[in-house]
Amino acid sequence: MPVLTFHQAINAALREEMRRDERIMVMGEDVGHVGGVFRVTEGLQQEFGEERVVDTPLNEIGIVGAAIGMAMTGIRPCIEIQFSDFIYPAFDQIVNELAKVRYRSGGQFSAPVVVRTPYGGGVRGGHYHSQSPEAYFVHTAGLTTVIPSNPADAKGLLKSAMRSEDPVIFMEPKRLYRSMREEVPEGEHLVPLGKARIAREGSDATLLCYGAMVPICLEAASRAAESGTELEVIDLRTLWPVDIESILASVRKTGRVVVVHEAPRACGYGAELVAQIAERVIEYLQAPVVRVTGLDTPFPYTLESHYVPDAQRVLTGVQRVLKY
Amino acid sequence: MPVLTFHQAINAALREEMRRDERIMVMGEDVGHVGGVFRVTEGLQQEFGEERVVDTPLNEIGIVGAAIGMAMTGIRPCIEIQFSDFIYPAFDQIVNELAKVRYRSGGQFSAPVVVRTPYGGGVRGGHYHSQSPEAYFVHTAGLTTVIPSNPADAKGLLKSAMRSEDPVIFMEPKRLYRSMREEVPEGEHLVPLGKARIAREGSDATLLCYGAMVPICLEAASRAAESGTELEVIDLRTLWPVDIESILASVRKTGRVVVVHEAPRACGYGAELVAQIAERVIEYLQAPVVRVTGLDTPFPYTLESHYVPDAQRVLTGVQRVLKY
Amino acid sequence: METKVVLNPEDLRPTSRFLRPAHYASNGSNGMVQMLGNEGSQATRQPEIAAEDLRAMYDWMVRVRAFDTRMVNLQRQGRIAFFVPSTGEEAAQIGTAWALRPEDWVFPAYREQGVALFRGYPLDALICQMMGNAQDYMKGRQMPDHFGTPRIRFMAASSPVGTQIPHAVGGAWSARLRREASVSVVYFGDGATSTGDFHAGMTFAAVQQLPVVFFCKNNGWAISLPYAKQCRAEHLSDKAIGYGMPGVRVDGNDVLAVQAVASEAIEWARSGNGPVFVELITQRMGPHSTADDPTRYRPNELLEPWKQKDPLHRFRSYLEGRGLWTEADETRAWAEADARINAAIERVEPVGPPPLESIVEDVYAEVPWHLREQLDELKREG
Amino acid sequence: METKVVLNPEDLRPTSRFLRPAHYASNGSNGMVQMLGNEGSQATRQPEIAAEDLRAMYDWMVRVRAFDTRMVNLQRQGRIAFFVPSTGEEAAQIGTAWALRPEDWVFPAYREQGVALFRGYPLDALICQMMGNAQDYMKGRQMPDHFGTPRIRFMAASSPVGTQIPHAVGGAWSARLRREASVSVVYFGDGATSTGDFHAGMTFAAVQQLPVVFFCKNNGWAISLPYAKQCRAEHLSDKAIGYGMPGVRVDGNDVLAVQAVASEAIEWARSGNGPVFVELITQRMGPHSTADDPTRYRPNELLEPWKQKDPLHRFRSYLEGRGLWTEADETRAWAEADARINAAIERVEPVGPPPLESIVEDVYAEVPWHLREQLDELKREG
Ligand SMILES: Cc1ncc(C[n+]2csc(CCOP(=O)(O)OP(=O)(O)O)c2C)c(N)n1
Ligand SMILES: Cc1ncc(C[n+]2csc(CCOP(=O)(O)OP(=O)(O)O)c2C)c(N)n1
Ligand SMILES: [Mg+2]
Ligand SMILES: [Mg+2]
Repeated sequence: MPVLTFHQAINAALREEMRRDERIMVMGEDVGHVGGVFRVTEGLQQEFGEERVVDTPLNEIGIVGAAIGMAMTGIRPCIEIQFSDFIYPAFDQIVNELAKVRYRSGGQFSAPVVVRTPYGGGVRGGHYHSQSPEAYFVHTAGLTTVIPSNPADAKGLLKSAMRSEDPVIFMEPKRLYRSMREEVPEGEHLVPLGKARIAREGSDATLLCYGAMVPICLEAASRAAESGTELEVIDLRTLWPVDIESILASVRKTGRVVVVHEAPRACGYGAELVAQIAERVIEYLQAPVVRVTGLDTPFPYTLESHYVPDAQRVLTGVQRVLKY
Repeated sequence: MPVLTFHQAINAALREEMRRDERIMVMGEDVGHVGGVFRVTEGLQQEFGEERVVDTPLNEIGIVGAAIGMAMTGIRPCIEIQFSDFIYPAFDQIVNELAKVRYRSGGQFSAPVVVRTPYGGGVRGGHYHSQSPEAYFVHTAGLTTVIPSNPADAKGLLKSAMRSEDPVIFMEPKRLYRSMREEVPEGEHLVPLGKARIAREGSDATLLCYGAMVPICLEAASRAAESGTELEVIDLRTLWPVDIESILASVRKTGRVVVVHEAPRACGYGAELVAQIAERVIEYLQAPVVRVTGLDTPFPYTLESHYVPDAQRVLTGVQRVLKY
Repeated sequence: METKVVLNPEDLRPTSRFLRPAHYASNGSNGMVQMLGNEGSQATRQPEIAAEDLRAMYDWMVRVRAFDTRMVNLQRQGRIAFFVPSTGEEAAQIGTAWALRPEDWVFPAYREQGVALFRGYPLDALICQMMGNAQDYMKGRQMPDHFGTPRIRFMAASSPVGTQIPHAVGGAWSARLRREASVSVVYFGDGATSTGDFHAGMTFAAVQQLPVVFFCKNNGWAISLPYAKQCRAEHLSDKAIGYGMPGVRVDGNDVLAVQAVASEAIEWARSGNGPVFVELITQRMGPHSTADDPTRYRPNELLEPWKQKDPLHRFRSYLEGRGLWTEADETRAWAEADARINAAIERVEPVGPPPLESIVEDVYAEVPWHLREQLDELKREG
Repeated sequence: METKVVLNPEDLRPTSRFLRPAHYASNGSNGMVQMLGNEGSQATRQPEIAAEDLRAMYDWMVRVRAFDTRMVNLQRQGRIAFFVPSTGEEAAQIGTAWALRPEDWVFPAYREQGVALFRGYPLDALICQMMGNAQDYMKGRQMPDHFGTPRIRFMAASSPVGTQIPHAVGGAWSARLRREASVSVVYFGDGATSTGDFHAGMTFAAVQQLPVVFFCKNNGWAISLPYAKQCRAEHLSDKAIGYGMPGVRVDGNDVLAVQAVASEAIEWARSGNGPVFVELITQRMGPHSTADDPTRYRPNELLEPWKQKDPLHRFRSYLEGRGLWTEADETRAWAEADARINAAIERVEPVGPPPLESIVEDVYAEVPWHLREQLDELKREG
């Protein structure tokens, strides 16, 4: 198996799917000629031509809006929003259109668009190159929200997303683009949407996480193991509709849960996890679920390292559930 | 005290504040000459002139964006988005600009804008005239989100919002505009932001609600009282930053909680309430908190009455916490 | 009766200069294309449309007006909850729809019932949509007038103003990618030209030179907002210049001019010449919707001249002048239209609401676990 | 040396016809205003600017270039994390800034360091912003180049492209409401003209006839996207027509032309004539940012002609031609600029990061309970 970085794995998924399915086209700002500001789409225009890999004008409404029109009429657009911080101009197209086309037309039309977008901190990007807006999409009925945490999953999940009949918001942890390399299966490697992954087994407490927080949680788990605490790390992969069974199984086993994300806390995705757990398996809980998250502030620049959870903060959270 | 409908109470607040503070201006689609599609701003242009009460072109980016520019330079805009379903074109201006101006400028600039917008179901409006997008705003650091449930509060909260130094998203339950009338104090009636209200005292269970769900919860409480169950109804009024003390006090007293909102459930505001309660007073809980909410679907048209919680659904939720 | 043709004969040829960007780009305040005179005067130059087709065109305009009138009526009687009338805009609808081929795609706003009917949206299904019942193609999920179906390549409308504009651009783009010789056309109002979606759509279409035609029905109002408060440019067609796209103004109450311009624009786009912006000058004769009271903002005097320019009246005069229409035809056309509508109402009014289960369908291709649960909850609670 | 003035003397009078909408609206491809010839040729007609001021103008352009060069350097050394250079855009910055009054408001993008410095943004504070340290007015909350302060009526920039455009419109509107005779000016790039925010800002400004000037620095690129893929119109200034606003094109590398057009546009707006759109034709000589490698998309040949048109070079030739600038002046200007910058860096580099507490400040006017708690948590955890 070839060893690929995160961004190469995504590139491979795009390339393979475009070879497999003529209906797929890619567009976004700077994705064509230079292959994207993160070079994720590098070489695609060279291989598939300017018609299928398009550099668009600077307007996210147009990118998402045109993709919806394409998808309703038989094309499969996989579009890039350069940073998830810049997805909001297209929010109306996403929330009122993309997510609702199928429902409002009584199932007559659908809009299978994949919206790829890098998210999260770790690149000294400040307010506008570091945000984690996943909760907005989870709250929007009709969308599937996916966040991979490693190259192999990135490839397998993106391939599944590109074959989905529903619109998928596919958020990529940009800090891992180049910092993470691993073996990635070649060819038909599909990771199903809606299935979580046990990234590490353990019985003392459960860490629920996704994307860039998975390596952080794994690091925390290794450190905890040194002092004999066995943490189970669940990589959710699909945030919504979430794999509730995997979560519940782990909670039933450990009875202690820490939810970790870098997005702000209030009405964040962690809140939904806490609520789901409380509603379904409260009787198994031996401590209140702890949320280790970004702050309810805009994303800072210089103090970024205090904002984004690290292994230390995760372990403090773990202490709180263990010592309750 | 004069008896006013909900929409008249808001009109009174606008009128009084505009008389008091010359810096205030009102703008939005159709708010001037005809006084808004719900007639909430009726008569304002006649009294304050076309300069201070402005009919804008059909572009929400422009309404919010111009308001930010005004607010940063000394004007106090109180703008209307015709339906909260149409606020998303301005989402970037709200999330990336309005909410972050103060933080990103190190406190040098601020944008005290009030964004008034009717929300919610009950008017046979289907997908695009019925949405309840409050969770998006609660998740956005820097915003204060307020939803009144009755004419007197509407007046008092709006007046406070218009005097706030921070941007306020002020959501108005449109189904109550004309259906609710009550005595509203004249003149300097200020209801502080960030303070909940006990709408009805009770000791068996707590209903946490706001806006159009408050009368529904009160109806449920009356019906429950007939069979001897005393429900406490907390009208949150300010969703964020929320009055956590009032919530906790009630939970400590009743130990049983039902959260009610018409917005979709996943990552909805109810999830945050469940999480806050679980984190702070789980030891007082005698049953998992139950969420009675809208469905995780777009808002339907013909089946609307099944989508929006009514007293019956609230009571079913109450049964679940009581019988746990 | 005085006759006049403003349109140059040269202008009716498929790729005539009137659609050349240079012509329009350099002439922002160019005249409005007109074939029928005002108030029923005649066009000397006959359109290239067979007599039978001209009669059918008028017949369609009658049907649309009859439908409109009847639906407003149903709303007043509380039999439907809401309606968006298009009275006054029949020529703009039938003239443009006439120019389309079946393989073309229509991206409508909410005021295009006539276009839908003309393309073959079944009358029964349309009324089911107004009623939101179980036989509505939309499954009763949207307010009246938000309908569509792939059977006639007519997209399902939504309410947010302007969002369909980039969709149409995507539709045209898709056609090009799929090597389909179709054109996408999009309908929207004067108000919609202010939206970010309009700007996005125009920019993308022009840069990509896509086969899309923008039909902007300038009916003078965005609810209560008059044109002057929406746009400072003299004409909406001036906007095309800034996108490097040809822009045309046409008398939207003149079905022959609309048909001529629309055909030319559509075939121009189909031939690979890129997009065209067409401003159809008309007037919304009724309220914005049945929830609106236009007397609060629109002086009656303003409507008077427009009543003279009624699109049905003008076209009927023309047909009568050519001996193609009689009083008897008129009586029959209305009677048939009304009868058809009444029969349809009778058929569909008894249809019940969609089943409760449908509330969680079509959010995703398959109903996911949490929606199955939520449906179960509903059933228990209800 | 050949001399030429393209600008008509008539055009320099405050409300000359060159800003009349009719003139521009009917002439979308009008010429570009120019005073300095290319490659250092002279203007015969002297600008209405005192010799000392002309020297100062050039001196400022040197300072901006020196700052730019030094910051790119600091970034390469890892002493700042990022930088957005404006080399090549000095005339567009100093020419426009020169035309402003202190009471005017500036709504910048991220490439306007020169405008800020010229208006009096302290050099120390600017470098503190690049370093994100405790003495940064922004409290280290934003990436380099996202600075601002009310002290000089220069708004705090954000990254989303175009969002400042409607803000500027609001600023101008606010001035009118407050009866302040100020003008708001907004800077943005060619790429920004595609955004919905641009469309909103232009529409609102025109309809309301507000005192706002739109300075669009067309530097040919939006990161890797060349003009032709951004916009199909021949010129960005053509866009003004569709909003019913005067649009002017000016040689953005000609500081005299920029100053003349900017002054006229600003005073036109100040006098209540409404907004003006000014397209400044220039070229981004460096990368989009220090994170960008332009050799991947911009052929070097393309830059060659622009090197000849370097704004400093052209203006210096002009000054030399008039005997207003010598080699010694040149040496002194650069030495002083560099010395100033070096001294500032030395002063501010030791400043530490902002205190941890500041992370929760300024989200709201007062720190609310949940942020106090979150700070406490951080302190416990860290
Ligand atoms: C984004 C958005 N903002 C506001 C509204 C409320 N609204 C519905 S129709 C309308 C006016 C539309 O005017 P125009 O585009 O001219 O179309 P017309 O109704 O005249 O056919 C407005 C403001 C909306 N539907 N969508
Ligand atoms: C809304 C939005 N989309 C995308 C980006 C990413 N981005 C940053 S700068 C830029 C290009 C801007 O080009 P232009 O407006 O011409 O300004 P220039 O950088 O050339 O000065 C892009 C696409 C962004 N900042 N904001
Ligand atoms: Mg209209
Ligand atoms: Mg540029």
